[in-house]
Amino acid sequence: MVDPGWYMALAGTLFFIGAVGLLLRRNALVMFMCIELMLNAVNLTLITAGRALNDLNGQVAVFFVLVVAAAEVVVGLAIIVAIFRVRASASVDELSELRG
Amino acid sequence: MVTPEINWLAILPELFLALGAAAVLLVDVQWKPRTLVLGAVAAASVAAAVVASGAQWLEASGATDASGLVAFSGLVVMDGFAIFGRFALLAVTTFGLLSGWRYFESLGRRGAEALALVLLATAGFSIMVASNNLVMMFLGLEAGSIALYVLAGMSRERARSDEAAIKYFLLGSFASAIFIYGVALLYAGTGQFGLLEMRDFLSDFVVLSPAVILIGLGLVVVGLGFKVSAAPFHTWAPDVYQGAPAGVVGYLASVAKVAGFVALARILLTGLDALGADWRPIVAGIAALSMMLGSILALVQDDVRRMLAYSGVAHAGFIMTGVVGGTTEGILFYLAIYSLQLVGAFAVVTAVSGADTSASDLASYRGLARRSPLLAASFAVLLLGMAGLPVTSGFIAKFGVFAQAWSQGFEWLVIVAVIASVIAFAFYLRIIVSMYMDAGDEGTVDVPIPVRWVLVFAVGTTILWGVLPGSLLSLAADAFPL
Amino acid sequence: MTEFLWVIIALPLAGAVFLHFFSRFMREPLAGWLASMAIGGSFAVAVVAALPFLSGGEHGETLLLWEWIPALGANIEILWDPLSALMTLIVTGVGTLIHIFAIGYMHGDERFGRFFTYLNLFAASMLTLVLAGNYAMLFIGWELVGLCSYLLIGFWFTRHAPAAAAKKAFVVNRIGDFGLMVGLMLVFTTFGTLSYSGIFDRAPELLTAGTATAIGLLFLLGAAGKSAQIPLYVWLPDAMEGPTPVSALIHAATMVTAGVYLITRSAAIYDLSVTAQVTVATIGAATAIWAASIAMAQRDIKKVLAYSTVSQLGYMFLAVGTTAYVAGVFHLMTHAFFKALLFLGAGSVIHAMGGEQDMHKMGGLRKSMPVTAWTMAIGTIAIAGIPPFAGFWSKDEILASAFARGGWFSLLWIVGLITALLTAFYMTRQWVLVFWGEPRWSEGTHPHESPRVMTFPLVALAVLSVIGGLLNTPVRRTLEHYLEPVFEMVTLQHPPEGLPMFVLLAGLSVLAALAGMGAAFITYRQPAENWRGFEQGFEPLWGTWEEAYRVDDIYGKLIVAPGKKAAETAAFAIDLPVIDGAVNGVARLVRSAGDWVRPLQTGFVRNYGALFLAGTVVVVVWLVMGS
Amino acid sequence: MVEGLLFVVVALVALAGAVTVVAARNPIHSALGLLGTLLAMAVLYVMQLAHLVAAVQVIVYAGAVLTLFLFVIMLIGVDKEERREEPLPYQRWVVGGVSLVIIVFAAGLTFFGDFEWIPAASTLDPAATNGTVQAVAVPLFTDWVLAFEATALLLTIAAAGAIALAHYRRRTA
Amino acid sequence: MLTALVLVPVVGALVVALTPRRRTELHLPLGVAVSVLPLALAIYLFTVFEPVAAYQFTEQYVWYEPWGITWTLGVDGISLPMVLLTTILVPISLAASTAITTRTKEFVVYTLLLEAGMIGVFLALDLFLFFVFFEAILIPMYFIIGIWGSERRVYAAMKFFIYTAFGSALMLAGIIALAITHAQEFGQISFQLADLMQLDLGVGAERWLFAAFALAFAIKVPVFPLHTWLPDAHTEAPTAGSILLAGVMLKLGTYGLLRFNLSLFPEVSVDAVWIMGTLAVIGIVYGAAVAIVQPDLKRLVAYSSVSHLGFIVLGTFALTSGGLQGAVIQNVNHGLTTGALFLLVGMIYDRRHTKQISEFGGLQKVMPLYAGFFLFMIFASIGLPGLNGFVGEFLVLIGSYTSVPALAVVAATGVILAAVYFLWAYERVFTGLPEKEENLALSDLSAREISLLAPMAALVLVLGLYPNILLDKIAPSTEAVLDHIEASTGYVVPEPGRLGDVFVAGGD
Repeated sequence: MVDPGWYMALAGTLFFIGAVGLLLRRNALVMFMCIELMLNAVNLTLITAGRALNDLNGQVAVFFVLVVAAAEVVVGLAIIVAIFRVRASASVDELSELRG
Repeated sequence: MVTPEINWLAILPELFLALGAAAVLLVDVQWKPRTLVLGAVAAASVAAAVVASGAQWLEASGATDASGLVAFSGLVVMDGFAIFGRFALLAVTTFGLLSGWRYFESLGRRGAEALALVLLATAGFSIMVASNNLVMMFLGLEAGSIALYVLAGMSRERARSDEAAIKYFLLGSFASAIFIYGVALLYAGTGQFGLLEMRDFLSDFVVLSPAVILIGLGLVVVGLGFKVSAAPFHTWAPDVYQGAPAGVVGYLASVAKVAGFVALARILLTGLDALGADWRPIVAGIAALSMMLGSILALVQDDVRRMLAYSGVAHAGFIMTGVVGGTTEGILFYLAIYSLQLVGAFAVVTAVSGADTSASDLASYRGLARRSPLLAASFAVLLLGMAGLPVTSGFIAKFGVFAQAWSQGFEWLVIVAVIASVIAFAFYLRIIVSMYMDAGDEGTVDVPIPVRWVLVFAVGTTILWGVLPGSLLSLAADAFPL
Repeated sequence: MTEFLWVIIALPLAGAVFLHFFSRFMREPLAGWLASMAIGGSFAVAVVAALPFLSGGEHGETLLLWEWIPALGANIEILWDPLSALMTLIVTGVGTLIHIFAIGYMHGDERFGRFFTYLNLFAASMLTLVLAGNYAMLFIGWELVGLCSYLLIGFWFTRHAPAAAAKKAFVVNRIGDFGLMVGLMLVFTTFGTLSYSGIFDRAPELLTAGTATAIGLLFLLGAAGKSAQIPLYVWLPDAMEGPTPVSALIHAATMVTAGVYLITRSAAIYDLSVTAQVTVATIGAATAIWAASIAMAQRDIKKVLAYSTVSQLGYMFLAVGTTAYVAGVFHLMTHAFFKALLFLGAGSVIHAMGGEQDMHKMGGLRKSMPVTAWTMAIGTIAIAGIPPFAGFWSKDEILASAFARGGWFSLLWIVGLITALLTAFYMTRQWVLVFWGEPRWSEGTHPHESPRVMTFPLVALAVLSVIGGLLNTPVRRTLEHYLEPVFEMVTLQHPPEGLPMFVLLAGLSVLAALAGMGAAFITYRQPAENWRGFEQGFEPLWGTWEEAYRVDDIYGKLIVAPGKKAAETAAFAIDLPVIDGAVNGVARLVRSAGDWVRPLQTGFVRNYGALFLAGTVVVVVWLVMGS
Repeated sequence: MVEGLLFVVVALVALAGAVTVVAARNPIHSALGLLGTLLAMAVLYVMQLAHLVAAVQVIVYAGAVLTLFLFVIMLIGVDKEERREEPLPYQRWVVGGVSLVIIVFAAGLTFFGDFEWIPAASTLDPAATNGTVQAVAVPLFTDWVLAFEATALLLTIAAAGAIALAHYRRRTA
Repeated sequence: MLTALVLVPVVGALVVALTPRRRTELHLPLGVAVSVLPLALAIYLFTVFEPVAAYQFTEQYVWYEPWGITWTLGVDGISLPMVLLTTILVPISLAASTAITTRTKEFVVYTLLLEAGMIGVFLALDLFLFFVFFEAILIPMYFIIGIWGSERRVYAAMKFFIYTAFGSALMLAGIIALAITHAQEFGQISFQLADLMQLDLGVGAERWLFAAFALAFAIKVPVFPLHTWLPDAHTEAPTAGSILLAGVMLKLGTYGLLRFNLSLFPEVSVDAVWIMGTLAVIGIVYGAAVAIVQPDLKRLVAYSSVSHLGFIVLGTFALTSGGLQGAVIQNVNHGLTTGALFLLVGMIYDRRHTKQISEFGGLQKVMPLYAGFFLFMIFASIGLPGLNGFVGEFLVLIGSYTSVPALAVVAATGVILAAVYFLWAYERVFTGLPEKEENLALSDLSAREISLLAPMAALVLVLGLYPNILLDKIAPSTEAVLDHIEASTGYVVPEPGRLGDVFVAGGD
């Protein structure tokens, strides 16, 4: 029987990796994958906590996070594609006209 | 076998908005009518939503015990706080649509989608302000935000609009992830998603090692701090305000602030009220940083929209001061009047620099007082209102939040706040200077009729509630969360 | 009767107001006559009102007109007692004559009417000063006469010299007023009021010697300003830039004696402080001889008279300092007569010489203008102090009193004696240079006797200068008897008793006078080159005298220049760069703070994210640590 | 014991996948890394009796989402490799610093602070959280029904948004 | 009644705002006509005002009950003269503004709003209301300076606004603190001056609050060294702006010090006597010294204001009957004389479009009337007895001598310096023969200008000769302030005269 703490820790680590990745990669797509990573970590947390608390709501919540993730994917990719159409690049570093 | 408890009244407004959106899309597909028709449909749905909220208001004010106002097994509530917030949202939506009307027309066929997205976003945020459950809140938040990402990216001025969209989207999703992780941790700590339940839990049990709860709290605050563009989570605001099409910026900016703050206040003042001693200093810190950073940065801007964005950061700080103060009347009043002023200000921007552009250089306001005295005058009033000078509602609002923060023992925060507001005077006055005191090019500015309505209302309320704040203040005072 | 006293002030005031608005519609002499009638009228009233005092013993009374500043016990009220009555008579009497004289003198001046407006205004102010029933009202008059002197000195404002002189006069007077003001503060703090009645009666019980000295010295500063005593006399000679009647009225007969009046009026205070008395007397004596020495070498006919006035005022200060108040007032009166006479005479001469004031360019005028010549001769004898002329009695009483007081004062007596000699010399020198010897006129001048309107006052004043002295002789002390009620509470210094003593002292001073006159007459009746040689014989002393010890330059270097420097430093080295700089500095600081933070907004979304994450971490850590 | 071993292995897979996402230069590899993590997640869910969620995870994520990703990657071009060096000044330093703080903080919290992930945890009752379809469906359609409806709103927005964005590109591109 | 006094100008402003923009010739006359109404009201108020200490004609309407903010107006001997002054100066400054030809409508509107605000400040007895007016008047004045000012107008306007706003910002914090303290002590929040005067704050808190208020007012006055906004604002502002700035707005500071600092923080006020007094005296001497060498006529007058207001502050903190009465009446006097001086400078500026002293010379020859008025006002300002300036200064000096002798003596030197800078300026501007030919062509005062100056001159004279018309209304109120201080502290007002009985305190 594995202590829930380990699951939580794993989730936390994944979340952390995702966050760092988001900041280090400049390809919009990969950045976006990192966000998915973070959301997955959240899901793991929810399930683990729910289990430890003998509460199903954790699992239910995961559904909604999933849906949100899906919706984000749709719009996000749409934006990325749209941009790519114009400047044939997915690097966010090239989008830095607005500043100051 | 349990059955879901349904309370239609509780979600009627959102329902109307969503239906309105659907109607717009379908009508558009079916008959391809003039945008005006779609506008009428949208207006109808908003009006219906207003009526529904009114019904809720009656229900809420008539309610003898709180339980009647909790719907859908605690997912949403119909308390005054939610209703007041929703009214603010609807007002902002109405005026946002009016002031951006030209833009929606200019979109041609895509006007339908834009309109639908606006309605849907409002629906999403309206769920957010009403939701008493963190996951529900998250859904509303996401619904609204995603719609806003798209709206930000729907401009002809591709380059800047794209940039605004992608920045807003990436940072927004990042913030959402952080927010929901915070929710997850709160759940881990308290075992609850529902705010009321969470409050009971925290008041009933003493958590021996509350670290996880605190972390969750922090992440939630950060996530919402992003939505309301509080420093240091404000970085998206200037770029988006400047890059997004002028026609929707006013809506986009204020609707996010209203929803974000109502949600934040609800979480902190109901769910985590017990932890006030923990979060008050943090929120105060964020508030101070936002006010100072916002004012100072706005001082050095040459683009009106960026200026307004940074001033928005400062205002986020002021409202946060109200959150520290902890009485809803300050927060809600401030939110209401500020969001109106903001929409009004952007209405002016659209009138001056065109609806679908990101050109809003300060220079283009030179001598506006000669070209269009009324426009200049109303802009001046709105700016002075934001600056918080007496006889405008802004002063009452600032005074309210200051007084409450002071009575909570945050004297230092109030000192910072007043100094920040003095710095803020400087850049509001800069705009007034170029409108009134610089000789500018001749010619006249034609102000679209709907924009005029917006201005009349915004300016009118700014002055009215500056002189006789009682009416709105008492409403706000009664609109406390359950 | 007394309730009509306000008329005395009101008449000239009304005259001034009336003329101010309507003189421009009048043809020339009318304004002058109106003005003269106004002041003449108040003279008449004064005479009538003064009658009860002649019998003596009358204390007089105070007539309240209206409340002014109740908090200071300062009201507009008229004190009518022998002293103020006498002053009023002098002011209005001499004033009237000078008004009349001015009608002729100012003939043809484009601002003829305006001139008389000012003259009347001055009369009113001077009367306010002398009739005041409290120090505050006295101060009104005190300042208003200053104003009038400012206006009248600068009457010919289109030339720079008069304008500058006027300003100098007012500013220097202000320095004196500063003393007077502080004195009044002290008085008020001590007595809780400024009204004479509230002060003098209780002076002995309320005043410590120290306070009395302080007040005395502060008043002395004020008096020194008004009455041109060391160190503030410098404005008076420049004041000669004004029209001659002004010099006669303001800077000889009346205004400059205000200081003497102030001290006399405050006798009750000075009575309590010997230090103050000694200081006053010493200042007086010093001024007397100092100014006299300068007068010796002046070439400008009016400058001579100016310095002589300063010197004579010095005598009066010596008198009041010796507490021989009667003598002081007595000399004040006689001096008013003969000095006014001399000034008017000088005016008449200048008038005749077409504006020429340099005595070296005159001479032999007695033939062409006899009346002026002989009246001025009388004036000269009077001031020189030859019995039985007016000057003798008053000056001799002063010297005698000083001698009688003894101690330090006997030294002052000697100084006075020497001054008498000098006085006699320079006055005679002046008369001889102007009226004797051969003409040294610059060509084109055709001197002629002045019109009646000018000579009549001369004659009148001449008569007064002859008989005026008989008012108070060792034999019949009418004036002293008359003033007794005023000074009954203070110790008066009297000349030594007994005829022999009188003869001795008088003899000495007469001797000095005669010596001076003789020397001057003998020297200056000779042709010019001779007396020029004589004057050169006294170099460098003579030159120093002629340049008035260069006091103006010294003041300029010591006070004016550094002051201006300081002001400039304050304005351009402190105010703008430092104080204002600090203000703008703060503003700039805030702005530049904005510029420093601005780079945070790099425009790179990933930077934003990093900042975002950092912020998050801070918040979380703070939260967890904080709990 | 077995479970423990399994956890370790799966956790390592998940982490490896995550690291790949972040580190891989080629988007494709990142996507594959993500796939690995997603599947590992599913396993972890199962280990915690969240059967339905695990299934959905595999279907929605590994199925739909990731396919979409790959599709877009293809669209944009596979060969878009990212160079290693960081163009932005300080970015790595900042991120490194922040990460360090986080790690130190986490470590401190775990080893020195009395940190509990789930302070309110009670003794496990597997029956209560056995995420069978039925078990999950009950709350999902009773207590959470409104949330469930709200997802409809969300998806509508996603659809409308996507259309709006694509829509206008077509007419202006 | 008082509410009407505040609202009439507002209504007037609206009326003017509704007139067509093109009809420029209408606006000024209309404005003057409107601004005469408050004057009439004020005069009526003056006639019916009872010379007693209490506030009169008080009106109170609840504004927003939960916050305890009310619309409370009242007038007493301290505020009455200020109201009169305001209502007198506004019509004059409006009528003097014929030089303003662009956007006349806005100008009139701003001026009228300004008037409403200023009257409100003087009448407000509720600190919240007071602050509202205090802050609100910045806006119209900002526009007046910024739109119709001369070259560096924007800079000056900005500086004026931000500087003064900064001061009042801290005061706002102070006001909040007071109200909340009241809530803690008496259970419900209140901004009423009367209520807040009952508070006993700890000395520490009182210090801070005093500082906050004093800073706000000291900037407004302005007290050295916070004065540098004033020369810029005065110099750049249009004539009307300068008149109202110098005439009324500066008085907001002195009035505030007298009305609020003394009443609310008596303890600290007593302690602060020397600090404030010293600053005031420095201001007197320093302002005068700086004025001497100013090359710009308007700047010179501005610095003279710094000097003169020093007297008022000194009198206020002398804490004696004389001092306070002097301070109050000196407010009026300075308003009249300096206002008139700015008016005069404005008149010459309209003719020559320069204010540089060096540009003039010999003007008395070409415009004798103008010179006459100028000299008159100069002497009033120098403090010539018989004119108003003297009454105030003399009261202040003598009053302060009883409590702070040393300061009073130093302050008295200001009287000398005043003569120096004004008479020297007069000499350079008016005497001699006019050399510059553009000066030769100057026309003397017109009937209109005379009609503006004459009433001020008359007032100057009346107040100089019979100040009692004001003093006996002022005295009771100032005495009341002193009584309050004595009652709430150990301080004893020094009675001049070792026999108190002879001392006649004005009024009571």
